[in-house]
Amino acid sequence: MSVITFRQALKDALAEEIVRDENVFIMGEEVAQYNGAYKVTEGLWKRFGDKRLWDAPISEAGFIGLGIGASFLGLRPVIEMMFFSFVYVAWDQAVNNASTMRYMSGGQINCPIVIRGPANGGTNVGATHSHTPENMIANFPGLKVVVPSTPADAKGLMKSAIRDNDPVFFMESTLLYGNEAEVPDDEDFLIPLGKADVKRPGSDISLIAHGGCVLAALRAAEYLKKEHNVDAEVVDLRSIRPLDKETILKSVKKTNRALLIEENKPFCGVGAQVSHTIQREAFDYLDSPVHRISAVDAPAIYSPPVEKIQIPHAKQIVDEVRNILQIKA
Amino acid sequence: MSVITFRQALKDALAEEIVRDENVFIMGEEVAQYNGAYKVTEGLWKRFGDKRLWDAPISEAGFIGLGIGASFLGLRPVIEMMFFSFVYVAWDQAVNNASTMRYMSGGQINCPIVIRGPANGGTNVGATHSHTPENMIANFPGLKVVVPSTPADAKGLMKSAIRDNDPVFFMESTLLYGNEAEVPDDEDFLIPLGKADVKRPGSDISLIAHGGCVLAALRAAEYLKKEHNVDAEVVDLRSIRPLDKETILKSVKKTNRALLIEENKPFCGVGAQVSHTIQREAFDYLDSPVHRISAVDAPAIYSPPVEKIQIPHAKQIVDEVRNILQIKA
Amino acid sequence: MSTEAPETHEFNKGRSRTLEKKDLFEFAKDPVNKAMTVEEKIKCFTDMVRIRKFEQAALQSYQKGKMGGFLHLYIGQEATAVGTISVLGENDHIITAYRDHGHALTVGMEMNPCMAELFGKYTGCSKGKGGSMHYFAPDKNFWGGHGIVAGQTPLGLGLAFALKYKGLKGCALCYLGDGAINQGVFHESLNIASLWDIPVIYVIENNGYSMGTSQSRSSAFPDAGLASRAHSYKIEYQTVNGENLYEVRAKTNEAVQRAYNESRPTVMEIFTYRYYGHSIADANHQRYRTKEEIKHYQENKDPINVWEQILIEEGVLDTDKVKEIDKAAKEEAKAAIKFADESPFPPPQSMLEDVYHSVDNPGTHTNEGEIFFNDSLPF
Amino acid sequence: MSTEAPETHEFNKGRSRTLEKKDLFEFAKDPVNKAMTVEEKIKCFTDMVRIRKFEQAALQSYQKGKMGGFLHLYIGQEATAVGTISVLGENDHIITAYRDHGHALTVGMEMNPCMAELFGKYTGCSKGKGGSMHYFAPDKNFWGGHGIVAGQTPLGLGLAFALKYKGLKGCALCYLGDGAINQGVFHESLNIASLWDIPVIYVIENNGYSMGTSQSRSSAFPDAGLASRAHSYKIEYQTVNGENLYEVRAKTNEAVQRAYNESRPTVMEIFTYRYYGHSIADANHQRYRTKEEIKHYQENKDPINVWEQILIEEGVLDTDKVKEIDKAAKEEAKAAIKFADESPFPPPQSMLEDVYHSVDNPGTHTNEGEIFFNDSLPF
Ligand SMILES: Cc1ncc(C[n+]2csc(CCOP(=O)(O)OP(=O)(O)O)c2C)c(N)n1
Ligand SMILES: Cc1ncc(C[n+]2csc(CCOP(=O)(O)OP(=O)(O)O)c2C)c(N)n1
Ligand SMILES: [Mg+2]
Ligand SMILES: [Mg+2]
Repeated sequence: MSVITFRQALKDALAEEIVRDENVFIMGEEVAQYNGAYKVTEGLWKRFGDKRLWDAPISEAGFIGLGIGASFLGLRPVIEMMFFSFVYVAWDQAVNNASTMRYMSGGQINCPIVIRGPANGGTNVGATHSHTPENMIANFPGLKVVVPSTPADAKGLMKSAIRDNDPVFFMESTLLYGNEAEVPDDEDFLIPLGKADVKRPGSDISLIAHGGCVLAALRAAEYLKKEHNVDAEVVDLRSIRPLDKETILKSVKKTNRALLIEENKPFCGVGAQVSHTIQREAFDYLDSPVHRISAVDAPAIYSPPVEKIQIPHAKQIVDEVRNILQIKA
Repeated sequence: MSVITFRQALKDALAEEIVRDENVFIMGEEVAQYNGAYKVTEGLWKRFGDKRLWDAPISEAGFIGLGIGASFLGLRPVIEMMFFSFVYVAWDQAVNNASTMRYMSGGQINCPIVIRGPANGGTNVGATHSHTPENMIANFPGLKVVVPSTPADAKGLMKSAIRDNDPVFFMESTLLYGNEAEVPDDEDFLIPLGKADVKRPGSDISLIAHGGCVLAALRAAEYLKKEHNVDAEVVDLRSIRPLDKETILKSVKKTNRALLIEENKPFCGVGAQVSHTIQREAFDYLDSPVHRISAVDAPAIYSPPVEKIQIPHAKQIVDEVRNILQIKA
Repeated sequence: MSTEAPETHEFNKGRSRTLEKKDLFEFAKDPVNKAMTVEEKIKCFTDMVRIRKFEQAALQSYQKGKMGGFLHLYIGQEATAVGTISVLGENDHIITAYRDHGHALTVGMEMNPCMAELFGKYTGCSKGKGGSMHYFAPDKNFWGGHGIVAGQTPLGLGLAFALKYKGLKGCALCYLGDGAINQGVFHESLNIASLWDIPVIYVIENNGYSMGTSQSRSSAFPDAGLASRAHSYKIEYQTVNGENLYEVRAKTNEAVQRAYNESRPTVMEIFTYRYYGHSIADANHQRYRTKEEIKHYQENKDPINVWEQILIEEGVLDTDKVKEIDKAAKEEAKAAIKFADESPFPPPQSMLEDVYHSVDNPGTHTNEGEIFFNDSLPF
Repeated sequence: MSTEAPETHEFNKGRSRTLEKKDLFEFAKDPVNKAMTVEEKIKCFTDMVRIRKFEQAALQSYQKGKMGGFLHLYIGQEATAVGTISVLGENDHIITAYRDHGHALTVGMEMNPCMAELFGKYTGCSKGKGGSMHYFAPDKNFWGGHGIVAGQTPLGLGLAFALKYKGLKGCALCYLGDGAINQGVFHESLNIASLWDIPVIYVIENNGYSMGTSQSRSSAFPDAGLASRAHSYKIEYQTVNGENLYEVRAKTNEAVQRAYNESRPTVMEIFTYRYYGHSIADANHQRYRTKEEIKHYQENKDPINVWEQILIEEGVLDTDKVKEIDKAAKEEAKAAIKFADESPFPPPQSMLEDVYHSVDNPGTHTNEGEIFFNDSLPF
């Protein structure tokens, strides 16, 4: 164990997998000589050179497609999106080609590619740069989607993603990169895709979240305990597809109440899917409807103080829990 | 009133709006001289000429972007996607540019564009051509999404969509184009966006669907009445965003049971959103969980007899209703 | 202002400059052609005939309602697939668009699984999951079969990238149409190919039309034609008469050698023509082109006739041998129809196979949880 | 194989051929320049100075933590926006990328709302919703301010299309960077522009870098440079020394006249240079270029100095007048900071305004039902 940042954990995972498998390479804008726009790949070009790190032109459709084609021949591309929002200019390659090749070839092809990068708002970069498309990408059978919230999860999931033989979309957050925590050093430290993690056990209500919202949920849980003696269980989905239904249902069947927290916009966000699943499979356990907090349903606003409010935050979670449990001031 | 096909109803709406407003024009692949791949624009080029009908190169991102830019200056482009799946090569233009321009300009811009075309499976054109992205598009605040199921709805909604000052994605089905029904001739026959339609009143269960699935639901409802004396209410959403929550909730509060039917793939499909809304706002009225039938969760298969099974069909709906109402054979 | 190139024949109006009709043997002396054995020459002829017979049989079955969706026929363009692929070596890879039957048969896929795929049968080359547009044979270096126009162009780049990455001497041939060149991703691919010296060869099969749109209505281009877009990226390009197999082979080989020796890309524009509509759905294709035009190409530029003529003049073939090859191909196609007809459809459960490698190969992945989200299944 | 163009100076290594340093007055005699009044010449100078002072003030405020997100400075490139826009008429429209402050001020947007936008204030030109990358002023024919690289290129095509559709004599100027040319949508736009004779002018502001990537590492190009990609589409192109306002104006006017009179597009490649990093976040920009290189451009190719020199030689300006203009611009910027500082932030409810025209204008639409899907609101 050593205490490192989320960024360092990702970098370690990338470096270890590059060393472990000669077919792993990293491609993206500014990932090599510039050390990455958010420094996730810092030092890797110096260490591994031109063959393993590729500075690409601003042609996302071109180099994501290149990665998919290269993966047919057994390479394991890790493609960085400087912002995940930029995957939209490569959408057909990323979702249509990556998700259908295996199927349309009757299983003759597989596509071991990882597409990674930050997908979050809250940094005042405006509406076009702040998308969180995990819900849309997970809509495609054939694709896998991972959204870690801690350094250890980031490392364990990145290593599993790179070793996975299916396309994995790995969504990070610029707001998490600097966070520090203990991370196993073991070079075979793998966290399975599709395994949620109960980040805080509790009995009164299930707070179910992924990515940055997990931290907001944990802050809210601490406050609820202190101020209202409410014991909230915080479930970190970690992986969106595959999804750990079992852990979700187990938690809700215990607490009988669920609040879903997501940075997705509400319409058909991940929360909608989880909500349907819960009411469908734990209906008789629910003491109240499944509630949901999503980003305020508008494009991401620039204005820094207002964008703070647009994205789910601890106070909002506390208020919603009090409203669910009918706790007066 | 006259009895015409879904295709004719669309064509009439387009022609009437072209005549009504000199700013309306149609652009897409093969829409003019070739009369449209699915003949929705048949005869319009002959009638209205080069200025109003534009045969575009195979550059969806280019001509959708062109349409958005032209709409800034007050034109009202109606852009045809030969298949709606092709919007993926233009995804950034279609969802990112169209949805954020008004917002990022502080309301100085609006974007009166319609993007229309068939979005359906069931015609054995394979996984890449059979997408139904209404759930994804409706995820974007700033966009509107319409999915008619009958000729009259197609006409009334198309006319409203063209007159709308926001971007409207209008999703059709190649399997519906040939269907005939009565359609008002009135040149100002408009159906509001965001208004669902109860296509069949009933009291025992609410079948909520959109697009082609509405017809499967109606067939199932007839059978359920005949064979099991079950009175199913069929709610046709017609519009996905805006969404007619009121009609949905009214129906469910009456029947106390809901089965959602959609051609979307299940993960974060439209059904997930509707399911969440119902359990959230009609929780105490529900006698059983909200059930959902989506397309089988795999890329669209080519094999004709198997693809038939992949998409929601009447027998499957009947079986699911019997299972909800616990009707034994 | 007109975007038309100078024409050499009225039917080439608005098309890239098609080269003047030349001595059929001009390229016979090219090393790659001189080295051809009699067997190889006959195999090229046989391959072209097999493509035509296969598709004629498929067309009949389509009309009998044996299949669904699209059927894009390659008939008229056979020398492009056969000529280009016939010069390739073991480390060379192929990827094309939806008009893929010709390429598939040329790389060695058999008629039975190809025909069964059209019928949507479980014995099809893609188990009935892909259909006409989506043939694949990775074991034969054939990577499809792609329905989204130009969607294959960066994939072909990636195949060639992988060869370079692995230090293999090889190239990737990536085919696209004259309409496909207007998809932006093709340009992104060209820039990357040149920037990184990637041994990819883009073959523009210019049959003059993208569906009902003639070249001059879909593309702005200088007199040098569509291939000259390569120049913007410092990529070598060449134009080819697609009816002459010798010429196709010679110019393809030049590009292949460039890929092998300099790891440089090439763009080839091959002038060809499709006799049938864009797909079977395109019944009115005589509204955007005349009977006479079609006849002109069939009579003057039919790749099979031209090659037959060459081989007969060379004494490699005679009319009996031609008849024999014809007959054999017809029978092979007929047998394939029978095979397809008698094969079973995929079982409904197979719908959920081949979606994820991790699901199809239990125990090989660190995966848990639910990966399919069907509330219920219709089977 | 190298993609570098012949250099004229070590610091131009790998860049498009920058033209030999010429007589500053070479383009002075061009009609569009000869026709300039003293006031117009001074206005161009003042506009460039105002851009620089505005951004220097913005930079200071950024460092004081007054704003968030990105801040892409235009300093060093001023003659491009000012020179090109200064020749335009009332039916001409402008659209650019995220490095948009210079264009915004040149079209006549005021410093106050521009600065307030950076501060995220409700008084900002986009009500605090857009930020630095998203300035808009439709009333001044300015359509943004776009953050997605090359995302504006088809929008500019659409603006020009609308002019042609409406029968107006005008054009659209669409700016993009040397890195942006590698987005496919730009190529789709070029083909359509040429095919349909659309009066759009693409201005490639070639400042030598896309973030930390030099031109030769992001683009393959022939000696004729990046603009020559236009030739593939039969589009006229030209290269321009961006430090000389006379040259920028003369060559822009040529393109504008082509748009007016022939309704034909043009691609311009303007050689320029940014003095600061890609954005404020790009602190280490001296790791991909040297101090000396930056100094070289500042000393030899600074657009404001060059224009000052020209106007002083012409007797239009003297040092006192220059000081005065400087001072006025500084004070204007200072006042804008004050205005921005004292302005209110947008009220939280405004988050849900300006999403839909139908919501902002009740009664104008046949819309019903729910259009926002917030289960609850945090305000
Ligand atoms: C992105 C996309 N847009 C449109 C289509 C529909 N489409 C299929 S083939 C085709 C014409 C392509 O013509 P060309 O590239 O010349 O190839 P050819 O059919 O002549 O072989 C079109 C428009 C598609 N499949 N994908
Ligand atoms: C599609 C997309 N990819 C990547 C980015 C991130 N990005 C913003 S600006 C930029 C560099 C652009 O360089 P250039 O076009 O030369 O313009 P300049 O910044 O030099 O003015 C990049 C990579 C983006 N905004 N959009
Ligand atoms: Mg063609
Ligand atoms: Mg630049």
